[in-house]
Amino acid sequence: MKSRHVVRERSVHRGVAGLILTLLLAPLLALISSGPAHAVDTLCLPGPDKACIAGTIRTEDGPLADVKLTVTDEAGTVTEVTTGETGKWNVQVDKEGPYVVKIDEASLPKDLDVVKDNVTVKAKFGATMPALLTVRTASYSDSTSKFDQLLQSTVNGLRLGLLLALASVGLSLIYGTTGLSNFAHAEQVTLGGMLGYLLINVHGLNIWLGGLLVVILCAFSGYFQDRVLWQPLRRRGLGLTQMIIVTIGLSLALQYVYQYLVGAGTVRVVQDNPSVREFGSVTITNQSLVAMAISIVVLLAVGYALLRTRVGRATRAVSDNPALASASGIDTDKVIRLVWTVAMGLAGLSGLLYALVVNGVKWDSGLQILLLLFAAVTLGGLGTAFGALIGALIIGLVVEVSPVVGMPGDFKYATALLILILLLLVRPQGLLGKPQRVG
Amino acid sequence: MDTLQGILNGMMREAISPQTAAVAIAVIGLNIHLGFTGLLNFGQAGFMLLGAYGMAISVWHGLPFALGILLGLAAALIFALVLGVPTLKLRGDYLAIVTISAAEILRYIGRSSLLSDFTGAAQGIPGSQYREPFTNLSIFGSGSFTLIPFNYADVADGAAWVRIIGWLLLVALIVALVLVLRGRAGLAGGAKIGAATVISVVGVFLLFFLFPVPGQSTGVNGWWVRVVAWTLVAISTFVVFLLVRSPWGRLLRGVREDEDAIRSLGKNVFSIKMQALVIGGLFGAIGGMIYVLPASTQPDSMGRTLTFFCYTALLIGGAATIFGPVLGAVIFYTARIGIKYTLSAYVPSDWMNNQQTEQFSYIVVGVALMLIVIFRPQGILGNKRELRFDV
Amino acid sequence: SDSEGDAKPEASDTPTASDSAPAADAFTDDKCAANQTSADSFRVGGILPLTGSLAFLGPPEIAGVGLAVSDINAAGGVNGSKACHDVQDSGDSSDMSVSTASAGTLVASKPSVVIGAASSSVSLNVVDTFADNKITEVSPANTAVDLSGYSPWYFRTAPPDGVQGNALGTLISTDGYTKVGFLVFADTYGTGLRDVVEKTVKAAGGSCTYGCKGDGDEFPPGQTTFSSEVSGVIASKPDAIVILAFDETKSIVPELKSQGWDMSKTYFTDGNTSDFSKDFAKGTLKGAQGTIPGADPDATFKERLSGWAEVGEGAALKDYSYGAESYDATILAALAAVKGGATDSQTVRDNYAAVSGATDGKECKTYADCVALLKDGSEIHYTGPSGIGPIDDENDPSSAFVGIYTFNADNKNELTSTVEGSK
Amino acid sequence: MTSLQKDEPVTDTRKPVVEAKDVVAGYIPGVNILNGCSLVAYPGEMIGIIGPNGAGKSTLLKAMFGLVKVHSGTVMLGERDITNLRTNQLVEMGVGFVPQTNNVFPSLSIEENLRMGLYLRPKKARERLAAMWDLFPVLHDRRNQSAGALSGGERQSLAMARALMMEPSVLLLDEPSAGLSPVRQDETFLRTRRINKTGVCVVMVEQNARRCLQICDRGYVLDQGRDAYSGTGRELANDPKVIELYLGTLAKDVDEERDSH
Amino acid sequence: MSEHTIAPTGLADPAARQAMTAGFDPDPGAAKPDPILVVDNIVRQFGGMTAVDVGHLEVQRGLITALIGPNGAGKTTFFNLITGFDRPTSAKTGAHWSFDGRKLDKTSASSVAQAGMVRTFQLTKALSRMTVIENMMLGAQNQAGENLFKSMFHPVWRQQEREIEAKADELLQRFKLYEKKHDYAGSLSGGQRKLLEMARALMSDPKMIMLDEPMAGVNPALTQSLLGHIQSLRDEGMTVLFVEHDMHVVRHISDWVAVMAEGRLVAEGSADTVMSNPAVIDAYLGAHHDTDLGDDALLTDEALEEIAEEVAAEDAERQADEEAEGLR
Ligand SMILES: Nc1ncnc2c1ncn2[C@@H]1O[C@H](COP(=O)(O)OP(=O)(O)OP(=O)(O)O)[C@@H](O)[C@H]1O
Ligand SMILES: Nc1ncnc2c1ncn2[C@@H]1O[C@H](COP(=O)(O)OP(=O)(O)OP(=O)(O)O)[C@@H](O)[C@H]1O
Ligand SMILES: [Mg+2]
Ligand SMILES: [Mg+2]
Repeated sequence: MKSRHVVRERSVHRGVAGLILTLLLAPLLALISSGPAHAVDTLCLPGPDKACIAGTIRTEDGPLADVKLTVTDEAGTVTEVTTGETGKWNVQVDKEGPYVVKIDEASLPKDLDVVKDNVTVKAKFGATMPALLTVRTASYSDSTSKFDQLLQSTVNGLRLGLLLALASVGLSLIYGTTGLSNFAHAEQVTLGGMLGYLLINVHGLNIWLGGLLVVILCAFSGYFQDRVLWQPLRRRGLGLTQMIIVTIGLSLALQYVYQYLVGAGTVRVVQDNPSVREFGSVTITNQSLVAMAISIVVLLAVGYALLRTRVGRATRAVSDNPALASASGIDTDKVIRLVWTVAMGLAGLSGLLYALVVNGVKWDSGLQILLLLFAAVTLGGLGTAFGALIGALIIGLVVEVSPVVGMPGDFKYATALLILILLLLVRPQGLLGKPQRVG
Repeated sequence: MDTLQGILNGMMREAISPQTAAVAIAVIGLNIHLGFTGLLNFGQAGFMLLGAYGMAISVWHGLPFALGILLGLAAALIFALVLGVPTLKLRGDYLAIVTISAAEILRYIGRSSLLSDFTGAAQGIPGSQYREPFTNLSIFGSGSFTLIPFNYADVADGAAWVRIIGWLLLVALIVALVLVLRGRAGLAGGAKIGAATVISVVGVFLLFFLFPVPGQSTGVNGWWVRVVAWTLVAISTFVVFLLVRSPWGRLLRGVREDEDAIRSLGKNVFSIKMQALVIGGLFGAIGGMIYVLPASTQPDSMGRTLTFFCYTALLIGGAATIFGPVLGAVIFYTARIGIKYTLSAYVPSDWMNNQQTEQFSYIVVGVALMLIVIFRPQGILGNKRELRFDV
Repeated sequence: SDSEGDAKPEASDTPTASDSAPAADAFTDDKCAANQTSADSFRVGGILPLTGSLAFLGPPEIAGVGLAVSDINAAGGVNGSKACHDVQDSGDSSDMSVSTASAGTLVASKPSVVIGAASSSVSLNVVDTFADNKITEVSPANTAVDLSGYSPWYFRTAPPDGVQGNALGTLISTDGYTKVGFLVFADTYGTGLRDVVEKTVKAAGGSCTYGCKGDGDEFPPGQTTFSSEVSGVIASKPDAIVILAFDETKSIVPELKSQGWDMSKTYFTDGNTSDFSKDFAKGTLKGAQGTIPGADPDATFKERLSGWAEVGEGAALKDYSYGAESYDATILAALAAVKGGATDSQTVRDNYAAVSGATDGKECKTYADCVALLKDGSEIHYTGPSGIGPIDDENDPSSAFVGIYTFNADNKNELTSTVEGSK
Repeated sequence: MTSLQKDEPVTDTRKPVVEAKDVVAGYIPGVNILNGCSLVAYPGEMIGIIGPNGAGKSTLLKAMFGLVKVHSGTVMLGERDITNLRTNQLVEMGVGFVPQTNNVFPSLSIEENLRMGLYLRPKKARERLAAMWDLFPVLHDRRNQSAGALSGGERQSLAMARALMMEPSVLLLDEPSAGLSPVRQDETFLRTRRINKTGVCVVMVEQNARRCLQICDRGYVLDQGRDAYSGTGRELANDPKVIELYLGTLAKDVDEERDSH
Repeated sequence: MSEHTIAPTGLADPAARQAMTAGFDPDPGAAKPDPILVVDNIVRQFGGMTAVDVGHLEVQRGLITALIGPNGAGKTTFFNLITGFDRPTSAKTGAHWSFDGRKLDKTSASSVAQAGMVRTFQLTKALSRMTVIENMMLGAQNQAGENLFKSMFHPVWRQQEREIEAKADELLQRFKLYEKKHDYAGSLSGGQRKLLEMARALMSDPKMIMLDEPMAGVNPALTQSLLGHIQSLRDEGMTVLFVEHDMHVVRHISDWVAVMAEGRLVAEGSADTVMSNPAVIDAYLGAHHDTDLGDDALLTDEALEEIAEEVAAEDAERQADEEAEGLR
């Protein structure tokens, strides 16, 4: 109820009633915005012919009480004021114009540096003018070492890269086996996060169990998708460009399914703040560490499966020449379905980890990184799973590191894309792609 | 009936909206890239953006309108060259990534606050800053103007069945157009084109006739920009028709099929692709200019989404066909509005609220898009036989 | 601020048995029929984000409009004719064709007023179309400075950036933070506010360490990873950080926390000063402060808004941003129509400023009260839940209250004081 | 010089291994490439199919192998009706196929290509690989190179080797000798014949017609989607109609010319 | 066979040709009186393996020269190099080749073709989604309508288009593809594609045509009639360089034969001389190349071993070469 009776510092025609109310409630306000009773604790209220000058004296460690300040007007009249327990001070003046606020260094504790001991502010009737004075402890350093920053952002970059890699390996696998650029892949990534939200946050499942379930469900969604959509389309001999449009349509539909079901805002998979670990100057959350570890393990497993197993070879065979693959006894449909299943499982995992690491998921979370995924896949060489891994790491690093080395922050994605373009100029087949033979 | 009429009116407005025309022109350009030359240009929105910004920035900063248009075209031309020189030697898929990336980079530059004095940053340039020279050219004079005097009284305000018949007629015309163009009507060569043109003209006239807002003013989003936009669509279509039925067009399709083969026949593949990229890009730029004339120039409005829509429109209409892009654009936008309005009018509000209905309608749009492509992969005008050899 | 916020009064969630709060079932959802126009009814068009990246702002705005229409009809309509609403989708700036189409539809439906759009980009896209067709457009949420006085047909009930920016800048400075870092959303909303806050802080003798004007460190809307921005801003060693963003805040805060930032030195704005109790672990935001222009709409109003949403939109509101502004925008329009004696858009425009108090009329709080005053022939000054001052000659609210909120241990924002700011 | 006309009944008491009966098949609905084409192969036989370009030879093989849809007629493998069965099922039944074009996996290495030939029975890979390395030493030397880099002839050898990996019981070959150097052509023919002698039924399409007819037990001449002539290899090779329509006289002329030197 | 009217080149007369080739020096890389193509020091390596290493080669104008050699000898790669589809590894260390007096060291593939040297591909490149006739018409050179600006004006190129089509029709008939004129090239059979490839190359009226195994997969009767056509083209003055494994074809039409093995030019001479060269027989033709394979006697282990040895010989030198390469 009290909230409805809050002080409203209304101006001119607000009338006396308001003022009285204000005064009645002043103690309440004081409770909030300044400390308990003290010399300056009466709140300064600017009025039609009154101006306030106010501020807080603090170091980076906290507010300083009992610091003396002088406020000098144009005419040279000096008013003294002392800071309260919360470091706050204010003065009411009845002339407009410049005032010099100066700190009395003698009233400060010994080991402090006064960086800025006076400031001039222009008082205006009806307004509170803040005045800022800077006091620092002796140990204060003004900046972070560039090297530390670089280190931190490199770690962040690796983290982003690994998560991108999980998703882009799947994208690359699908491209590799079927030639399809799956624009709906982003929505699969989002799906991972969304399912995570529903299972872990809403239904309160244990995070590991929930995570496992998410991956299984996503993998199943891949299986299902191929069963009801992609396989029939392949059977009908739909062209690749057409298929791309189908993926675009699917992506649109899925985005709005998420909006419809979960809403347009960001939701979080777990509510807790991640706990932090420090390695030298680098801080990283436990969640990120676990996510990175999981990504590495999964990526290694996928890589091994691709290179060393029969099925892995089969996926590449199918991508090369599907007709011949089936003439070799490979059930191409089965292989492709497997690829969809695995790819979607990976995308789901990536989405879940991504949602955990970046602290939330939204209907367009995946869409935002879609281009990065494609860039990673291309950078590494289209259709080569390992290329996708390397490409993703590079993209992740560029995105995180480029702002540190001086690129404006809003160009960080643009920089990643630019690097991609430049690299393709030098190595058109991508990092791991092979040039093709003519004739 | 009123609701139905409202929906039909909405669709009609969308069908002849200048932005539909703008997209149609951009798609005509994209058709040269994708349909005829096989260049996977996923950055058509980038070309549009350059055209739009080229014009808007110039006029905003006080240059003459004509110069603004030229600068917009020049920007697209340079973009095509800069993009083409390094990437046209790459394989098609890589071109897709490079173009989409380049277009995104353009968008990032457009919305960067570093250039805000020049580009207006994220918010872009308000239409009022650059539209005036264009509206001043209007042949309709200023203020309200009723293009077809009897339309409001006779049709738009009349019973809904008049409108429905109008629509049916229009659909019939489109079907006729499709039949003629796909050679089912037994016409060939000049007769075919002639018939197609006549049908199109009648169709456009019908559209205007059925168009429900009579008192469109001429300034911002009225008759003038519509007439200019659709005239440009017609001109673009005709130019493309001239281009692709010629040996030059044959070259394009050759490049689409196998570059090495074309090279071995002594044709300069790079130059052909570059010509295609530039021409298509210029159409994109013109589309971009039209796109922003009734609205405002904003970086985000010409991003990936728009490129995807262009692709969709192209494939719905039929890639590598002359009228496909225009038909596709009109159908895509009209159908989208139709779906939205129908759902919001007929889905009971205790099933879904306003917002959910809108969201649901996008789901339907997405699914409809998939279905169209699945069941008519060659597009409305496309040739099914060609698809068989899709590699 | 660093006071013992816990001792602060609880915001009361239970509605008071207020005189004006009708029971929930009294709300009506008066959708326009297709043939209703401003000729025979008070038709309120809406161009609000139902889909796209700002869709989460949609529900409170729709509820604001819907509730206003419901209240207007409860009070007997406008000059005897019924009010109705027709909300169209504005989409977002990535697909302008949505807003263009909606604008076309709205123009064709001949509304008395159009409420919208939420984002400045969309407004810029359609504002000329409305002006050209002589339709009054009132945005409940646009804050861009460039829109001040954009066209005689464009009004807004959200105060321009200057009002809130000043208040926030003053708040930060009086809290004694010298070096301020900004995490800014690259949109007119973010940059506009940032510019004002930065200016205010600098005027008080402070400085900007990150995300400053001209640095190009803004992040694009919809971005999901903020580690580099957060690292960047923390590395710049600010004393306080201002987050100027919408929904992204949910991802930014944990990132800040995990990189060791003390959240009590963080400031929010109206885009993200809201109830985060469902999003963060307890205590995460404790002590962080935020500003929202407009006096804190009292709990009754929020209840009613949400109550209407349950009737009209089938779900209670989770968020109330710009709900009050939408409500006031609609009520003001209706009052203007009453004052001018006609429901056409021209009349609404002509009287819009007058009913908002520009002519120094009598204050009145509800539609019914104001209508009664108008009927008596007096000039009025409508003071609705949004707490804006009279509309000035640039069609902006000339002044507005800015509420200062502190987050408690539950991550809920609680009003701590209110200051009045002006352009 | 008896040329057996198509419709002349051939009575044979043996049970066919593969048989195509009046197969009608095509790529596009409504356009039939094969118009009632029949072919039969008995145990241990080697069948050659020759015919002008575009006659439908490859299509016949593909139809038998399930790569082209059979509209009417049947394809039998022993007792089993395999019409329109999926290709990989046929492979499981022991049918091997070497296509005319695109017959390797260009981005897989040579060894991987060969392993693909044994996809269904990976256990035998080591043994079979060793056997192939013996037969095609060139391939062994380059086993880790990607097949896409191979020359036309090398590809052809690889394709052949891939099919031999699986030890099929029926082998369908589409122009296995095309692009091979003469000595390799001979080798291919003889090797195929030798495999055939081990009981594998071979059906091969060839443009190197004379050699094909020399070595095959029976031959079919396809024309316009029908089996126009059939008979033993030697009968066909000397049939004047076949010569006129199809074989031509080049080889004979050249040989005679050379002998007269 | 096809008795085309013989154009008045001196080389139309077989006797004149024989007289001419008899005068050629049979050493590999020997000079010719009027070479149209001169190649010097072309080396192409893939990794450690040398695919082509041709020191010097001249191709006589107006003759049909066959290029034969074992699989993987480097014939296709050689074609790729001189037609600009590949770049020699030795580009910086003095690789030169010139065509008709024009240096081609750095010329792009399309310019090479424009200069009059047109090639076909061993693995055919049909333009699938274009009709056969369109494929053909693309082959024609100097089309006004292929210019972007002129293309918009029908009258400018109408006449030329008709002429080109007429010519294409004629070729299609000869190549037995006329019935397929309006079919998509993607629907052609393997052999038909080969035919189309060749016919399309001929559309450009090249000075020299380079055919990569043109007759592989073409049925014998048609081969025979096409050879007649090629001969008549030669008689009209076209130079032909072709790769072929069918020795009947080589014997029948080639005036001169060059042999490549493991990337090098190892022998030159008339067909008869080259084919009686024991080295060529050993490594390329095989002892049985003109015996009847139908004889089951050949299926004995000995005979097969013998053949296997020959095949091994075909590979042996190359292997040695590779090893040498590896040692280096
Ligand atoms: N891009 C490449 N990468 C690696 N090796 C290659 C490449 N292209 C060709 N080679 C190798 O170079 C050698 C020569 O190949 P080329 O295709 O020129 O042979 P060819 O004489 O045409 O043989 P064929 O008669 O079988 O067609 C072959 O061993 C081949 O594997
Ligand atoms: N994919 C296809 N789509 C449509 N028609 C095709 C297709 N492939 C082949 N054809 C047509 O089928 C007919 C027979 O083709 P097929 O490949 O069976 O001939 P072939 O006898 O093997 O000839 P070749 O000796 O030239 O290989 C040809 O007329 C060809 O045009
Ligand atoms: Mg064949
Ligand atoms: Mg070769």
